[in-house]
Amino acid sequence: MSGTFTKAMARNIFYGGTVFFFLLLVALTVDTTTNLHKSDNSANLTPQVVAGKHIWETRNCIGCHTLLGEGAYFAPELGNVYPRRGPEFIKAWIQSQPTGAPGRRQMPQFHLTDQELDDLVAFLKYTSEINAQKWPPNIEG
Amino acid sequence: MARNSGPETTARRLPGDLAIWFFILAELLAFGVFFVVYAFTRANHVELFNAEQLTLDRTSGAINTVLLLTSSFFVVRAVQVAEAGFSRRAAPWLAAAFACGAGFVVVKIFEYAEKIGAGISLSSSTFYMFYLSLTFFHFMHVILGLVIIAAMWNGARTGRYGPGNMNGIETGAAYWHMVDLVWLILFPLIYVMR
Amino acid sequence: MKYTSQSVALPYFIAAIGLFVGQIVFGLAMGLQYVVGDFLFPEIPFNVARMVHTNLLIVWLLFGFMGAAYYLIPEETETELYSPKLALLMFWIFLIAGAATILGYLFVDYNTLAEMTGNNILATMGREFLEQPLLTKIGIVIVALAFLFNISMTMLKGRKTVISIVMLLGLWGLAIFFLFSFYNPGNLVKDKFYWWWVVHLWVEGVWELIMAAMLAFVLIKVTGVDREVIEKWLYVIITLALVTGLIGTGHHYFWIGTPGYWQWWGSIFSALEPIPFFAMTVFAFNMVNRRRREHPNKAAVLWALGTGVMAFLGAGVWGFLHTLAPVNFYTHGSQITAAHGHMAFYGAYVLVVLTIISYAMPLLRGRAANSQRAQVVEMWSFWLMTISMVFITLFLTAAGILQVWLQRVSDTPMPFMQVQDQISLFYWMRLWAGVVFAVGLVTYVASFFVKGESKPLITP
Amino acid sequence: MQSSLSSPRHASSHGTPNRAAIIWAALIFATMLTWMVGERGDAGPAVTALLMTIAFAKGTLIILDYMALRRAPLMWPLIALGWMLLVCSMIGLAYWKGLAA
Repeated sequence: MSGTFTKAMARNIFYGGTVFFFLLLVALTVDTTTNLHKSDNSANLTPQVVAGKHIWETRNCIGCHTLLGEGAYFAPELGNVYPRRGPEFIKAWIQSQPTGAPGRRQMPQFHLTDQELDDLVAFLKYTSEINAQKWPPNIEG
Repeated sequence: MARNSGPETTARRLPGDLAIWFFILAELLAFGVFFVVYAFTRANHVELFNAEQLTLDRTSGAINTVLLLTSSFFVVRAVQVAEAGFSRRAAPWLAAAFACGAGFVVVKIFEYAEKIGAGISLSSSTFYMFYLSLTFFHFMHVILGLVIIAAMWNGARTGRYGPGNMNGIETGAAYWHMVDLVWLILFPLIYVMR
Repeated sequence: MKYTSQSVALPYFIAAIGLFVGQIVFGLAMGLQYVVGDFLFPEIPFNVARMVHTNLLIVWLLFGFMGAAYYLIPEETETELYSPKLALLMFWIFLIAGAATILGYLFVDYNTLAEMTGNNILATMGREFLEQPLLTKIGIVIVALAFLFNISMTMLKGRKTVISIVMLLGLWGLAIFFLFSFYNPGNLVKDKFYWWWVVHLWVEGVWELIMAAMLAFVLIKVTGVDREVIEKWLYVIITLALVTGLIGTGHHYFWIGTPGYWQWWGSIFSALEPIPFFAMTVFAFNMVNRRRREHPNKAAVLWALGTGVMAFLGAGVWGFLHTLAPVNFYTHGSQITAAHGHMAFYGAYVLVVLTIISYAMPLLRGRAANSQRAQVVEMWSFWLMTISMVFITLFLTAAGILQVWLQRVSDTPMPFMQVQDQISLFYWMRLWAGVVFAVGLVTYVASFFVKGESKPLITP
Repeated sequence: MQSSLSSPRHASSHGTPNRAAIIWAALIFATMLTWMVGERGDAGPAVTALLMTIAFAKGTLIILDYMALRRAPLMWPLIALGWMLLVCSMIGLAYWKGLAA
């Protein structure tokens, strides 16, 4: 390999390139943040939805399910469970767990109150109305 | 560091530091993929792209091409002068190159201001997404290039470069020519070709 | 071992291996739950097992990184560690906090745990990989700061090599980006957006600096290639990693409510992400081929080369498979994601930690290399774990392709659970591959206890 | 630094000032050509081919002379020119595909 290859130059290019691409990421992040309200359904982000998100988190739902495709892959996608099943089915389903069917995957009983169930459903409704660029491909998630 | 010490003047030599050439290859790859993706996406939305392309200011695009080419020429002159052993005399050439690059930035800012004023953003349409993404990605390269030219200017002014020490100035020059090179495709692709 | 304070690395490495064993035990349990759904229910539901599995992975890798730093920073900077006592204290704090957290997961209801640990003051729990209680998260920050203080002070008083600088940059980045785990807005899209600033900017950003620095350190030691050469290439490789990986974050912003342009930015830049991994593989093989000495520790060389190849396959190739937005539209959140996750973590981070352990452990135990017999056992464990991981990945990929086909591509899409039943054969095969992996891990642990004539340490 | 007096052997990779100026003039002329095509609003396969050929020609001058890869080890100009050729022809292909649609 003819020509020069110095550690100092390689270092400068590393720092320059890193700063450059990090700034680019920040620039895109700024644009995303300013335009996020167009897609994030924040108009419907009520205190009840936030309370529902808290239920979602403190029951570690993400440990089995996916939400908008992120989470574990053990149980169904719930980003669109609201249009798939509707509010009453969701509440009844959560209340009737676990099924106890031998050999089948089991969901724990969380003993949620009616209020908590409503909050959780509100959160799932809000989530289903986020503009996720037409994902998932169909209602089965 | 056996730099240019051989007696044979005809030996092939990569100008500048090898490290910048890896960086340049990565950049060319990124730009190349971006260009090709643009072209194939356009093939599916020809009417949209043709219509919105007309809203771009071709003349400022052409002016910017001239500015970048001229700036590149000045950098070549700076390298030639430094190579001849006159580091300090390279400084004005680099200053001129910087001025042209800064001119590019100014023209581009006017162009962006006009588009943003018209309410156009990355999310307006596929065409504007590409127009803004590609030109902004390139725009940031111009800014980085200007920082590098300023550093080279400082080096030249303090007499750092000469036939025995061309690595810094050649490395910066190679990067700047790359910024020019991708614009040579970007301009006809996004502003002109229909 | 050239500096006595390097010996603080020893407990870190032992803890790492111990937690690794725990991680695999829970991995096997989950593998079984995939096919025998009510296994261990309701004592250890899947979500608890998974949380333990992934959190143990993160914690033992962090133990590995810290141990690696305590081992290589004194040697690189040519000075004793600033405070070995602080390092040992942090070891115990981190181990006890980590163990308490895992026990909390296992024996306390997650909601109760959240209430007990201040989640109502600042809600940070219940997000994938960041399930740790607030107290644990704060503990991690404190341990990380004390660790970074210790390492940075060591470096300030010693020689500043490229390897130590890159290692330190990576570790500082790790600590800084972890701070985003404290940001959990009610807006789910924002939550997810910045969640990736921890997860992606860790594993496809700053962790790659740590990994490259660790690999470069071992390569210098086992090949004897000139430091200048290795350090220049180190810079080039990490430049490529960050140039592609930073904007590559966009491949997580396709379907979570973020603007559509991320599909383009994310696809284009993450499509280039295999390049640094490929460069790392070429680099590792190149350096070994140009070696100037025959290091007695053959096993360490094998782990190092394995890191290059498996990181390229797992992170590079399997990442590329589903990184383009039109493909990811169908594969997002399927078993293909799981396949990629397994091989990428194993190839890049598990192997690099095992590489440094393989190199440093004999030295910490007062010998240049283990006995021939011990090394043979260790190399067997490499092949058992690596090959079984390849099969785990292949079976999950097959499961994923079938899942995507039945549930998402087909004109008559099937419900999730029905599809899971259809692909259970692949889950069974994955489980058996996992059993082989566990056998490999037992072999690995056993290799530390194999007797035989070890190579004596010759102090230069 | 002193040694530089006694070593005028530095292989000049960067041509002469005149050559650089002539190339600059050619590049500007080519840019004007592209701009004129745009102002006239010409379109079609021939125009696409013309514009991509102009871009390729300009790129070649930059790569070989300004970047000074003409005197670099053969691999480098080949990679750069290969990139240019590949990108220009892929773009041409995509435009041709756009015509058919």
